[in-house]
Amino acid sequence: MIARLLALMIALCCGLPALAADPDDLPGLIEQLQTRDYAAMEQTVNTIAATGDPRAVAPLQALADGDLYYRKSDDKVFIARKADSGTDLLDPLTGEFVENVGRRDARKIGINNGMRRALRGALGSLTLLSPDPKVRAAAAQSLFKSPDPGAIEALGQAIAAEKDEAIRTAMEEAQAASILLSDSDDATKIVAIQSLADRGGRDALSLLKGLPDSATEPVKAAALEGVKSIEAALALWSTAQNIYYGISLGSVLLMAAIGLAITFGVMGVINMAHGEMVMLGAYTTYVVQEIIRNNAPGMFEFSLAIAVPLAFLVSGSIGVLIERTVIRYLYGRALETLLATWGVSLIIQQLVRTIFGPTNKEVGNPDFMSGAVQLGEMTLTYNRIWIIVFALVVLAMLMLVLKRTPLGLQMRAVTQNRRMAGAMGIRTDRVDALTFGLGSGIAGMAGVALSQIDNVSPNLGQSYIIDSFMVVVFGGVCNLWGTLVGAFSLGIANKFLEPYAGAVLGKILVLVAIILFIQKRPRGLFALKGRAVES
Amino acid sequence: MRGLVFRAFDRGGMIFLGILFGAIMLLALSNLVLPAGHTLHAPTYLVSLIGKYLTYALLALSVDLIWGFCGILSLGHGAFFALGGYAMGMYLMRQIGDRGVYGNAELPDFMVFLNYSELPWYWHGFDMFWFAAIMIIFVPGLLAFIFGWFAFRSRVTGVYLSIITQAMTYALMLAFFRNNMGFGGNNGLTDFKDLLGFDLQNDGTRVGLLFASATALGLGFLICKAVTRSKYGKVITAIRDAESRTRFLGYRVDRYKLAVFTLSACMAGVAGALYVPQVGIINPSEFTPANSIEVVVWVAVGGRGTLYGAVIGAILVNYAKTYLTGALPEIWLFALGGLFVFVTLFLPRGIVGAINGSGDGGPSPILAKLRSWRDARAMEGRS
Amino acid sequence: MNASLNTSMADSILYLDGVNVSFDGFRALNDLSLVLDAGEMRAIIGPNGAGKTTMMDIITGKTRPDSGQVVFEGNVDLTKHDEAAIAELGIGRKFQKPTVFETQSVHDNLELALKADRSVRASLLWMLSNDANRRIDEILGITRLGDHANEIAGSLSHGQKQWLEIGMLLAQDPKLLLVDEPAAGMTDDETAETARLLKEIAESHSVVVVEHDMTFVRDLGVKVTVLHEGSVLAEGSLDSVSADKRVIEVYLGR
Amino acid sequence: MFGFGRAKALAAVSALAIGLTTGAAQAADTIKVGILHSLSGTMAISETTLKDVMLMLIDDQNKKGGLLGKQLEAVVVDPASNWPLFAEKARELIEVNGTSVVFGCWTSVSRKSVLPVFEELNSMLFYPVQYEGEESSRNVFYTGAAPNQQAIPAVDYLMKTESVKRWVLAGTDYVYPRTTNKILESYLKAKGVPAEDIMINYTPFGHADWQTIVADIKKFGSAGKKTAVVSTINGDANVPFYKELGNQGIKAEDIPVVAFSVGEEELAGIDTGPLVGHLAAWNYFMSIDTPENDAFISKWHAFIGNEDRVTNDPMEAHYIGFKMWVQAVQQAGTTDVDAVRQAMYGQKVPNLTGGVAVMNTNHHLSKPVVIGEIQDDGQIQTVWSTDGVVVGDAWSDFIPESAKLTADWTFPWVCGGCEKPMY
Repeated sequence: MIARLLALMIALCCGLPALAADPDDLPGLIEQLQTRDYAAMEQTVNTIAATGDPRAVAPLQALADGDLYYRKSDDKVFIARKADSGTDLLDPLTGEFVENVGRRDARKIGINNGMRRALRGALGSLTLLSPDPKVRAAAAQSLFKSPDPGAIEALGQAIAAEKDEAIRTAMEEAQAASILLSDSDDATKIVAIQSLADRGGRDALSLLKGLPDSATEPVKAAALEGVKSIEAALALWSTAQNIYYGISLGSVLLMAAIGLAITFGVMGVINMAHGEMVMLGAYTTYVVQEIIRNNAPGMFEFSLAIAVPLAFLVSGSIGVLIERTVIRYLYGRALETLLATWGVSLIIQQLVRTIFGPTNKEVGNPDFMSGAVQLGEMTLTYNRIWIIVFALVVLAMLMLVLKRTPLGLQMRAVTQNRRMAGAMGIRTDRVDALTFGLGSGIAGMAGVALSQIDNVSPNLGQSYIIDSFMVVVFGGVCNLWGTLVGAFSLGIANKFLEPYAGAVLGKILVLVAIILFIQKRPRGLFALKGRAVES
Repeated sequence: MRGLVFRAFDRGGMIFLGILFGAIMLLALSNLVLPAGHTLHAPTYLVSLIGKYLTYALLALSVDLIWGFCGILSLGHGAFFALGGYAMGMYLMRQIGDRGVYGNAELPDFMVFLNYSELPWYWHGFDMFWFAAIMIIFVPGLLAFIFGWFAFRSRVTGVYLSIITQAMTYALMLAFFRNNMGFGGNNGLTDFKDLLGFDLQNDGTRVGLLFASATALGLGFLICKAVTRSKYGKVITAIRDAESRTRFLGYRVDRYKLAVFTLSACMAGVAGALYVPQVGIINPSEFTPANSIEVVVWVAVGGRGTLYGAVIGAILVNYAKTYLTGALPEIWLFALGGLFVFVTLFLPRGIVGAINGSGDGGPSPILAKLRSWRDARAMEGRS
Repeated sequence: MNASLNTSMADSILYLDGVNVSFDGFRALNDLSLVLDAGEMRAIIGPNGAGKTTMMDIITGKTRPDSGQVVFEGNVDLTKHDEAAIAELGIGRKFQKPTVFETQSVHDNLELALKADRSVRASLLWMLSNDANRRIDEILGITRLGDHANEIAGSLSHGQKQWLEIGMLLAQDPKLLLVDEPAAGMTDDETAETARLLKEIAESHSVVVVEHDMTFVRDLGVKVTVLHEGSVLAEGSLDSVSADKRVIEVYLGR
Repeated sequence: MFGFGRAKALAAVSALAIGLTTGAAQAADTIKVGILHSLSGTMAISETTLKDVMLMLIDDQNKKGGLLGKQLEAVVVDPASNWPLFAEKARELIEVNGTSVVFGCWTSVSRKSVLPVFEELNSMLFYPVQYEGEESSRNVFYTGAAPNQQAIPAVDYLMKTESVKRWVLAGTDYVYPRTTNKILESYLKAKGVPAEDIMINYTPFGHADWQTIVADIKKFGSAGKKTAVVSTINGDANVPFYKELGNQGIKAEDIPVVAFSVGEEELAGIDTGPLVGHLAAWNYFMSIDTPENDAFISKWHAFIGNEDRVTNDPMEAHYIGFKMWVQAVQQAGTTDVDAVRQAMYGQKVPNLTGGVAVMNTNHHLSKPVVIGEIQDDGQIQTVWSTDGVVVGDAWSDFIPESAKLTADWTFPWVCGGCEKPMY
């Protein structure tokens, strides 16, 4: 803000041409936005905001979104809209279609972060009285984030007119934030501080801590009190936050490991190609999204819902293929499956690299996977929440399949006593193929989830394979509950160590703990005891 | 004791040593004596390449000793190799002295750079070759001893053991990647100048290192031979085939395993130490689990349970890698991956096993494999 | 504690009292008590799941009891030792499924079993002495494997493997032999021959034989203990236990 | 049946042997250019593109009639992201294939690994990636940015334009971030930033779970002072990092992140919608509007056959390096390394971003520095650039031990790092 005032003063002194404009000439002001000089542009934006003219919202919003263009031929400013060919230019104030030009005939008006802040404030004060409550709420939020003493008055009017309790509170907080930076008297400021302290949260904390040095002692003392109370609240929340992080990391581990719990845990195949199954799932998501982007952009929200079963099928059928061509010759020779699947993993990696290229592929987050929800002082990101839910649902469904379906029954029969199962008429080779396919398919579903938080590249699987093995071994093979508990306890342990030991040492400590734990329980957390396991 | 030594020199062992040293001698002569333009002149490239293969072969031998003979599948043997390499690297770093870029006689460049004021305690002594030489064997040996002592006493076996060896090397990798560990982080140790006063960039030194590697491999081979042909060797083979039976005969399986595991780690350490001056760098990526898995693959390809099989496997796979990364850079992984699958499916006893037939009473090669599988099919179909 | 058991502890070779083991809630042994005198041969019978193999596991240190006493030669508490130590104390065991070292020769199998210093160092320096060779030849003779000495053990027939395993037990020269179903899978001739061999061994050793084959047990002609649900149901001569109502009900009758 | 197995094995062996002999045969009427970039393993993701761009440049030169009347021949090998293999492959390229020059390496460790080979065999390497400096080898030309061409201008920009007072230096734990942060820390302190306003954080390679660290950044940023993050996070770890930033709602307006290893190629894997305004400092952006750049981009799209492929800074570095080498060879009239090296000094090539790059006698380039903000289409748009070019420093002025050193490979210095001239 100081910078802005300073810019204003400099501009006044030097009599920049931008100021020569008539404040009531909105179209003229809009034309002045076409400049590379950000200080001048900011000045223009402030002038536009000061007009309070609601027509200014559209061009300013377009500028903020990067949709404000100028025509190269005459430097005239328009709102641009992507057309099938070239660009549609719309009148910035009325939004009426003017003409369609080639892609290179109009250029975007670039802005920087300073401009974005200025626009946020300007749009905030312009939309405070919008009839749409959502827009008003957003305006209050924007003004809170870009407090501006100039907006105090506008906020006052808006507060007076506001009917919605929650929005009014938000506006009052925004006003309080602005008051802190203004030259109001101490009493007003102390009231503002109290209102901010009641609001709590990191943003309020930041505002209170950032009190200008010019503030008087009583104001500073009040701010200090406020800081203390907010920090105390934050400290309480941080433990909860840590647990959440742990659970979220655990769910990622769980997701990556469930498939392995089948192929390795149940079938005893040391499946080094497991990571590649995950990777194939992620690429399936990419392909689905590409097709949707090109053919039916409106379906984007459903891309993941479409990708999940497809990924299951793709990875699952490749799993069946691998089982039929390689693994079935290797049953009972667990350590040799390691070598063969290692070879398979190299081949799949290179295959994907050859087909899709070695670079990262963009997999977008649909809206329901983007952003975060604020729970008290905890930021819970949607993608993590959904992954936790997804991991648990997949695990539950898998348990149902194993416990309640004929396939599950046959699967358990075959793993417990192959010969007996065969004698009873179960087609063991089919069951083997399906079991491996099931494990691989689940890995593919994990790939869909992981594509939302990680790189989609041919190396995706490699980064999860070791962790997955750790989870399965730690939990105890042959036991899905073990995998669940293993994943979450490793995740939480990791996240609690991280703040003290750092990310690397934390991970090392967890690995060492697993090594030591295996000494105590050589067959994992939930191992079967007794004679059955000896054979 | 005499028996132990004599056992090593059987006919197969002599042939192996003869071929090994004969070939090395020819290579050395052609590199040093023949002029550079001569058709039979071996380029220095080949000398250091073969030298590197020989250290890999020694590493493969050490894995074969525990896996092929004792049934311990270590997926973390690269860790011992790397530790030996680091011990050698530390010596080589200290040898640089004040010839580093910052001209500090005491501290290696990366330490000057990371603001170390003095040498960390564990770097002391590495300016002396004898100390480094002891550490090359001692450090991997000690780690193997401690790790094995815990693991074998608790009877962690099979897949579980494999996975925790993998965890071990993975943890070490993460640790060595940390710059604060004082081992140069990701860049590792590099820019070596000389070894025992010999310039590392000199062809003579390279041939010397080649001979050292061949000697180490030969010695390693003899030690393995002596060990596996002794009663001790029969006991570890017995452990591989029927662990609990061996225990009921009164053998302390954990001690037997611990001894062979430690010996194998020491051999891997020596291999690493010879590897480092020949490739000129040691870096934490040597600890990656993938590297260790690859060693196992060499042994499997060559033929586990036969000592020269491991050597052949290491040289063959690495040669294939050298050749393919140059000749088919875009698709060599298909070839390598395919080779692994092929060998596991059709040559379960490796190349040597396929040539020797079912020497160890193990399963037979391709045709028998297919036939038995077809028979099994037929049986199933009937029932 | 059972008073009669207590008095005989000193001169017993094997003494089990009140032994309990359970796996995941299943009680494999239930207050089992058993005494074997030095030099005695005892046959143990019982239906599947009666706890025969678990009892052997307890004696040889493979499984630790949840409670109870297991004493060897009147003074050695076996629960404090592991398999290798117990083997060195002089208890040899033959498994239900013949377990020999399949990739090694018959001769090597016996060499491995031969009573000697079991330390790592000794095994490294071990040279086959004439005495040892003679003893191996002797055992090869007893077990009728002389012609197969240099064959790979894996190539032997099932019965030959059983015999080789018994031979390995002899080579170990234990004080007490635990023999689990030595006649399983054998022809009648082989079974009779095995019974003869065991009786011969019993002359100089204490032996516990677990067997299902009643003919074989009858051939042995020794005291029989019947196990049921992890505890002793009856004890005595084969005829007397065969007449026992409870035994008939749980085992023979069905 | 054993015979069959044996025959198979022998056939495999002999196939390999034949491979060796045919590989050794080579023609001598071309000039060989080695390309030493990983095509598999973890670094393939970045390096494969550079291999392609080199093939394009060589192809282009051949269409213009080659060099010295000969055709250029690209020799591609795959060092597979394995550092010792880099050294082996470098030696193979020089000794076996007889390459006149090699373009290659991405990571510092791969360069360190091949360095002794190039020095021993007196060959020439062009290294195209921004790096930590602290090196000047007689046999390497560094066409990427040195820290003073990236980090310092970026920090200056943030201080001036965004009035940043508090700094998070977040990096992957290896030598490039360590050096850069060391230089920045000393630079910031010199500018009067107190120690408590600098937070340094290191994470392992491929770090995927950024929740805690992003939360820490938020916490550090709520101290009432404008905070910025200087990111030297490497490679794969960037995607999850930016995804987490976006989802936890760290907006560029509040806490801007400026990155030195994130270019268009890395952003291609992320939905940049939530990241608009975060910054990157390089010598090149694809979005820069110059005729040279337009021509380069169209040529690249035609060569690779995909309109969606992006161009990035290391590609420009190879472009400049290759052009310079061609000019130097033409001037020297030979591919002899010593002659070409002498001809390299002062060599000028127009940048794709405007202006002219010059090769200095310390083997580093003078290039302009541009700072850009990430746009929602994955492009980076320039918000600031230097007026002229910045001379790349081999040795940083902000590290006491290296401030003393000079790199100058011409008389009288003839040295990569000395306190006084050799002659």
